[in-house]
Amino acid sequence: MAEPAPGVELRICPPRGRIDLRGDPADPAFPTAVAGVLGFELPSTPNTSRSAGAATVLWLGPDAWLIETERAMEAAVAERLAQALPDLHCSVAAVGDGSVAFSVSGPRAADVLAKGMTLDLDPARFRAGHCARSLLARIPVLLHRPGDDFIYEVTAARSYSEYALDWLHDAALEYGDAAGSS
Amino acid sequence: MTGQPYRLAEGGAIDRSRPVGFSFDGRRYTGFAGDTLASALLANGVTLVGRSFKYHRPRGILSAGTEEPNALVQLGTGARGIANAKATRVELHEGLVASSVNCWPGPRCDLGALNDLAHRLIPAGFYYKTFMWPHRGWHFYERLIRRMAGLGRAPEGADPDRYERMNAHCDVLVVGAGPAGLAAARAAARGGSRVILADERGLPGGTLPDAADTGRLGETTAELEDLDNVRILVRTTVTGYFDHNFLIALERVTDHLGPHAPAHLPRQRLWRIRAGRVVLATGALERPLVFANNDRPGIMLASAARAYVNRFAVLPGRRAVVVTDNDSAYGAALDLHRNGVEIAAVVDLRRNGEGGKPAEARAAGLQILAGHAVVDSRGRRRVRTAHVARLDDDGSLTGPVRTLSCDLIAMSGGWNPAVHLFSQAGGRLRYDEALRAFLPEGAPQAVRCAGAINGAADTASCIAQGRAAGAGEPDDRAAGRVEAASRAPWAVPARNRAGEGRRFVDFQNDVTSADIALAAREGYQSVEHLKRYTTLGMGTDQGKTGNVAGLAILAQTLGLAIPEVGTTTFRPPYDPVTFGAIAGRDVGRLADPVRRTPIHRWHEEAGAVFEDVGQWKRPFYYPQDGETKHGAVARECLAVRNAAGVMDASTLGKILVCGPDARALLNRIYTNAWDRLEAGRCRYGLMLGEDGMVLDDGVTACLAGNRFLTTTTTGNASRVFAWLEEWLQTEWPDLDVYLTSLTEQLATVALAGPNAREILAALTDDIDLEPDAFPFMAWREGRVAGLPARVFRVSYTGELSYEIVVPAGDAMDLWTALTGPEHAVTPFGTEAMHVLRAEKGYLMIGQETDGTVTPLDLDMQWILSRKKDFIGRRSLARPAMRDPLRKRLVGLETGDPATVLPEGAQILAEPPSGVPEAMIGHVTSSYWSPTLGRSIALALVQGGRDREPPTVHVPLDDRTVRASIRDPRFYDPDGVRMNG
Amino acid sequence: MLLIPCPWCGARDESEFTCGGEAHIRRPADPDALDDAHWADYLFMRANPKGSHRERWCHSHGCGRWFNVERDTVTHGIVSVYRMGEPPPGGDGS
Amino acid sequence: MTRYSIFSLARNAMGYHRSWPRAWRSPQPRPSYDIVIVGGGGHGLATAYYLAKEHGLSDIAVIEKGWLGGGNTGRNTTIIRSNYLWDESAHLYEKSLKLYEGLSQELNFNIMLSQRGVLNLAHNEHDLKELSRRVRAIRLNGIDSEILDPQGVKAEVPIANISPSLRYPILGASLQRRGGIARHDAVAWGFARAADARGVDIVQNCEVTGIDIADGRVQGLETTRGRIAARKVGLVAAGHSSVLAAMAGLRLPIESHTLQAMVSEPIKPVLNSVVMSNTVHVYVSQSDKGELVIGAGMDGYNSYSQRGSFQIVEGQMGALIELFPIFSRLSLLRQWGGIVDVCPDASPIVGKTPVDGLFINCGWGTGGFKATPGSGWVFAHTIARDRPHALNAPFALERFASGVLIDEHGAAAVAH
Ligand SMILES: Cc1cc2nc3c(=O)[nH]c(=O)nc-3n(C[C@H](O)[C@H](O)[C@H](O)COP(=O)(O)OP(=O)(O)OC[C@H]3O[C@@H](n4cnc5c(N)ncnc54)[C@H](O)[C@@H]3O)c2cc1C
Ligand SMILES: NC(=O)c1ccc[n+]([C@@H]2O[C@H](COP(=O)([O-])OP(=O)(O)OC[C@H]3O[C@@H](n4cnc5c(N)ncnc54)[C@H](O)[C@@H]3O)[C@@H](O)[C@H]2O)c1
Ligand SMILES: Cc1cc2nc3c(=O)[nH]c(=O)nc-3n(C[C@H](O)[C@H](O)[C@H](O)COP(=O)(O)O)c2cc1C
Ligand SMILES: [Zn+2]
Repeated sequence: MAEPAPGVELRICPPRGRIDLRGDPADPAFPTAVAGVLGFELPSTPNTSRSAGAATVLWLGPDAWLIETERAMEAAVAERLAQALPDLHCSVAAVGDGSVAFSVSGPRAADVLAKGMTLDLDPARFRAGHCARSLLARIPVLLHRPGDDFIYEVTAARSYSEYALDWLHDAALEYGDAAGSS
Repeated sequence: MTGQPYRLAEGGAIDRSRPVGFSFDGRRYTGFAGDTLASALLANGVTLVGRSFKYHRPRGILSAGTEEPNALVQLGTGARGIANAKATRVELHEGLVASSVNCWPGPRCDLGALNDLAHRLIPAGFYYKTFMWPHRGWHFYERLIRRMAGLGRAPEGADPDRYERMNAHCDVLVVGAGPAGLAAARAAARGGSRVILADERGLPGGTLPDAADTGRLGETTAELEDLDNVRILVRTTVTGYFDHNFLIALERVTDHLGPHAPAHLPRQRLWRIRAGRVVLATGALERPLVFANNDRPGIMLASAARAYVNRFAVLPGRRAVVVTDNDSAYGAALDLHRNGVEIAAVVDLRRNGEGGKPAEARAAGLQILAGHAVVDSRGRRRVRTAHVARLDDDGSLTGPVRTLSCDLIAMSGGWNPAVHLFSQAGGRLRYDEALRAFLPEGAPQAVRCAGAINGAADTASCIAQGRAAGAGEPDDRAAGRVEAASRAPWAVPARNRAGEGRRFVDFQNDVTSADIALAAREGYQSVEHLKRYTTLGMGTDQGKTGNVAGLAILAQTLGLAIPEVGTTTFRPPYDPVTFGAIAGRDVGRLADPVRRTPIHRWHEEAGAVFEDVGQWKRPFYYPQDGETKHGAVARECLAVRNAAGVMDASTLGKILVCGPDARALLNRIYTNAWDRLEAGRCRYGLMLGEDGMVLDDGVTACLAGNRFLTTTTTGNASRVFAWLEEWLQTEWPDLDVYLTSLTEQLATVALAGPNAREILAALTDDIDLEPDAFPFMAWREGRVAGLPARVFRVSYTGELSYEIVVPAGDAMDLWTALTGPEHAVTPFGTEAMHVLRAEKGYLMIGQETDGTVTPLDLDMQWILSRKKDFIGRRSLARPAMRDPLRKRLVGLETGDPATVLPEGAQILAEPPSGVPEAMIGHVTSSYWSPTLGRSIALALVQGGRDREPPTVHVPLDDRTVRASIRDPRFYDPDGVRMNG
Repeated sequence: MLLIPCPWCGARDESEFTCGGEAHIRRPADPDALDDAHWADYLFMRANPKGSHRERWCHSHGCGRWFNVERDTVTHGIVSVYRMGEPPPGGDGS
Repeated sequence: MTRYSIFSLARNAMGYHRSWPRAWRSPQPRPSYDIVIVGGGGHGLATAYYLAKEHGLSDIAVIEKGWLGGGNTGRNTTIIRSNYLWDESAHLYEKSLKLYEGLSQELNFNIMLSQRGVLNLAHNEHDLKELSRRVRAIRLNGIDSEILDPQGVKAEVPIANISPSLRYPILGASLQRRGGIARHDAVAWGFARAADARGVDIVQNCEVTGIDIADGRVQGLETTRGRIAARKVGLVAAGHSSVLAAMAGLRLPIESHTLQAMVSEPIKPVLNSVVMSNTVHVYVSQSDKGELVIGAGMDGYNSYSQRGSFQIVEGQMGALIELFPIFSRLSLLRQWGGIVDVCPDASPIVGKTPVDGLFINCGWGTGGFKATPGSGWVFAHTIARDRPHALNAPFALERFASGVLIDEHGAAAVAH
């Protein structure tokens, strides 16, 4: 029997900047100040992301967001946020080193993830701009679908990243796993 | 014919152009693609397939499906062996190797059959009544009995195959792709729902007896296959129905391909399905009749006989007696007849063999013996004769017994709707007198039933019910029901009082109607007692064919109505599930996640031995050139004491605590006070559970006014984070604090030893390391080795020590700089760290503490604030916590300095005098101290350091060691070194 | 396998959650005012009913929020879900 | 009581087993008893038996809401051992094991006690230290226990995978040779038959729905078969203890959780010991019938449903296959759950309650089958004498207020 056509492509995403942002969305000053820095509003719908320019913000919880930026921008954005929010009760922490993102793409991408995730990954439900923290196998991850195409980003804690990649490759075996890590 | 004497020349759904060679019990045979092992064996005239569990009775093939109790085989060999495969479910592939189970030397002649001769001595539950003499005799008997245990054999090696698990979601899950299921799937799909349709067979179409209808179903199947919103899973048994419409299904992906399976595919896949609604269209399973010697090879279910001729073009026999208590077997009789099987008679237990079906049979020239029963059979390896007698209205036998010669008895004792999954879902069953069956009634979950599972017997009503269920339309479950015989006895009476000729109810476990009566007589009258006393329904088939007859016979014996007796509990799985498939890929390399620090590679290359701490891999020690563990640890310790060492402490938990109420939170969580900790300073903290027991410890630094960085132990990192969050969210939502875990973001390297300052000085130019400028328990920000870092002057080793914290991405650079040859720094592992801290008398969470130790027990009153409340404080006020006899932490010094006590050694006040000894404590930590050149130990001992006299005794395997209690600080008790 | 409706994220699989036991047990404001027996009540004694049970769950592998669930301990049916600090829909949260 | 023996079996075989007497009567409940035991599990039946036998009492009823032995007694993995860490537990469980060793003869009912040895595996340094502590304590309590290295494990359990490259390798084990398994149903039936023979009324299908208390003293019970007066009442309802306590206005430090177990298809003998692992959460033995009897962890939420979550089974299977690679191709035949009554310190409560004449025996959680005879023995003593025996005195309800808990979490980290 012929080798199956590559149905999945796995890639390690280049390092990126990440900022863990906490604050009270009910205090109007907070979202306003953040929007002032980012140039757009924080997503308030659970499990969605919003992005513009070089920044993407993912909803993590009712008072928690993850801001993704270019690697080189992390410190600067964190600094600007901290300055924009001086008197507010909030928390800004650079966490870009703490995790590694993988991109899982191709026609069988969702199937590879579904082997380890209980989220409903139906493209009509987990739509572009959706994100969710959940478990992949036994690893806590953040899943994000940035656009309409079948590209998913899986962000795992740094200590789990080798295992996570190993797991993903193994899961992709049956669909043909193009390109190893890059 | 290719040596398949019982194969028809045409018909059936097999592919005669593809002969398939296989072997059974060492002999080679040929079947066709599309055969099951059972159909291929029958085609070759093999009827004796194995032996039963208890009596080792010769057994053949009873059914054509999942319900098979008899035809179990050992499949494959070596590491790929499979025990107890159902021949009726094994799809034939080239090179298949199978053999009988539970017989020696073989199924034709089996020594175990001695049990059959002794059967009178070993009725149900006999083992409870004997083997009790002499007193310990059971040890001996058990060994003999265990030899008889089990059916098939476990494989001989690790499993070479892969298994997958897959999560799936759907709006409608349809179980069963017979007429009802296909109709349900189509209706649901047309309505736009996401549908999964699963069937255990290789093709959709169900058990439809009539080939003509199969074509129409083919159209439905084709339509479904074209739809994007439908996923059809074949060879997929839905086998467990759990809470909140979660179901599991086992897909046999490559089992049917044997050695030709493509390597990239898993052997099996376990589906984990979350369904909005479930439609169960699982059909019905035919029941055997209970008569004497109803278990011989060649006696099979009528529906099975029919399936073998129609589907597989196999004659299950050449001359058949068909015996039934309902109409359905007439179809089988006619199909057998049409295909050339001589029908010796259709024996109908019902008085009047009238109605459409019998008339059709009569018109075809079949002899019908209405009001008769098969009462016995003869034939060893294959049935030879059926014995038929008249059955009276009152259920007794009258008149002469006629002997009909035959090589097949096709029987039907009615139908059991396949309500297993429905019942697993929590659904209630109702006994239907007319149908003599348990039918689905109300269910607490979103589940509907359609087709034969509701008692519908004709295809049209099955389809109608399926359509309605799929579309979510009103339920007409009553449609299409055909009443079975009402008064036929559940067990045909025995011919004589002696009860000769056992009447089997559970074929696999050899449970007879007499066993059921015996259980009832002895008081095992609940159906659950019956099951456990007789093992009825406890075999690999879980009583799919026998259970209802069994409980009916119990009801009859007790004079109760069947619903009063009820069924036993239906449990997952519906059909056995491979362990490997349940584990999926959580085995071997992927068995559990491995967590690695950013410096892991370096440790590996340096030859570190790793220790598992939770999921982390931590360097335990770094042996050099053949060093033993002892040697390496001693070298590492001395290096720290005399020069400098570095340790990867990145696994420690780190939590950013920030907000106006951060101090308030720390005050409530930790036992000590945090009001006055200034930016730039650190403090050690201890936290308790609300029960007063020590939970965790660690250092917290004030980063700025209300920003703190708290560290936790490695093992408790996530637990402590969760603990703080829980209090904040559930009890103290008024506190304005945000927590962020920085465990993964920050890496920590501990640099310890008298040379530490000097080394660090060489690597930083913007941190003033002078003791006055940077005292013990302070922290500074700056660049170390050119990297932005926070340096904490804390010490767990008792030496001058700095913990350098950098973003994880910089950790390798930092480590490389520190371990550069110019610094002569020795990497040390967790074991050296344990020794060094024990020399200082520092506690280690999880070693000195075990969830039963309070700070009072650790003589840590100094850390308990008196000015505030904190979690666990009130519990410490219970009188028992201050009991002077509680075990408290001490140092222990052995009389002989060379003796290292084993950790966990128990401590006695007096030399041992005979068990039971009164133990007064145990050794919590114990090491050879290379620094002191002697052994040291920490222990928890009643009375602690107040104990008089301070001498205790530690019994070891071969001797007892005397030791004396002392201050646990063995080394530098005043902390001169780390403060310096 | 429970399907638990997180008040923020919607229905998610049980594996993402942690159960925190009986809800509405308040930490005594002044622990010293309690005698040992009453303190033990707070620490250890639980209603453990057969039937409707109000309990705390945390969406620990999701949004991280704690919330309350009213669940039947026999059928496992979830009757209601409400956020921390909110009164139980059925009333009487004491 | 007709004595069971090979001779009676042979004699009855000649009569086609038509004249075996009932193992126990099925009496109507009388309006009043001296002592009523609520709960016809092993512990309740043993209590009744020892009340009759050791204390000469006979006006006793056991009230069971379903069929006797149908609670946890009928659904546990049957592991018996006495290798407990703390003295209090060791003494109680050892008493029980000693009673077990003579139980078949005492009850004249073969409970098939199979002392094939129980191994507790260690998978990391911490486990090894715990093991050392435990084994030493146990031995000093006069109970047999030994430590095995990986080769020793292999010698006892040839199919175990002792490869050091396992994710959680087997680094060693403790072994209690006198530990083993017994036929769980037979324990219930044997006690029932022997208690019945001593005049105890065992009333099945009778649910206690209320407890009458007047003047701080128990007066009797409301049941689905009418009111039953009693001078003393012992509650032995395992998973339902809180429900019964609530009828007496008491709250217990107990939560009820589902604990799951399962069996494989029967296979020829491959495993001759009981193997347990706290760290990877699995325990397994092979029954005399050939099925592997496997225990899993406890569900994390309160439940009275006897149904658990499948993820528990999945986790446990991975661990099982790691330890025993040849099990991978075997099949799961049946899985089920029981409702276990878990105490905060993983130790039982056996003693008096604040209500006069009302006694309680519960909290055995995941590990009380091994305690069945011992628990019945001390509880009978407590009820008959109105004060605990020295063996169960430490297990009083009051310990939760005093704080003198007997924390056996180490021993019970894995449910067994
Ligand atoms: C899956 C599983 C595995 C286990 N494995 C082990 C093991 O390997 N080793 C071990 O030692 N222990 C094990 N245990 C624990 C052990 O089974 C129990 O601790 C022990 O059987 C408890 O016995 P019991 O007689 O107290 O309770 P049960 O047998 O549960 O009896 C209590 C009885 O009370 C009845 N009852 C309840 N309410 C009422 C009422 N209102 N009126 C009348 N009757 C009532 C119940 O119907 C029940 O029959 C396991 C438990 C489970 C669930
Ligand atoms: N009394 C009678 O005469 C009688 C009795 C039974 C069936 N029938 C006939 O059989 C047909 C019944 O139609 P139907 O659609 O209700 O049933 P069916 O038997 O045709 O189809 C049920 C299908 O479900 C599959 N199945 C069962 N349990 C399963 C599980 N757990 N997982 C996956 N697949 C599973 C079966 O293998 C089968 O393919 C009708 O044509 C009817 O006439 C007649
Ligand atoms: C030690 C032990 C062995 C068992 N062996 C079998 C078995 O061989 N076959 C079987 O079907 N069930 C077996 N069971 C499970 C019982 O059928 C049943 O599921 C269990 O007692 C729980 O009862 P329930 O399922 O009726 O609720 C066994 C149970 C135990 C406790
Ligand atoms: Zn959530």
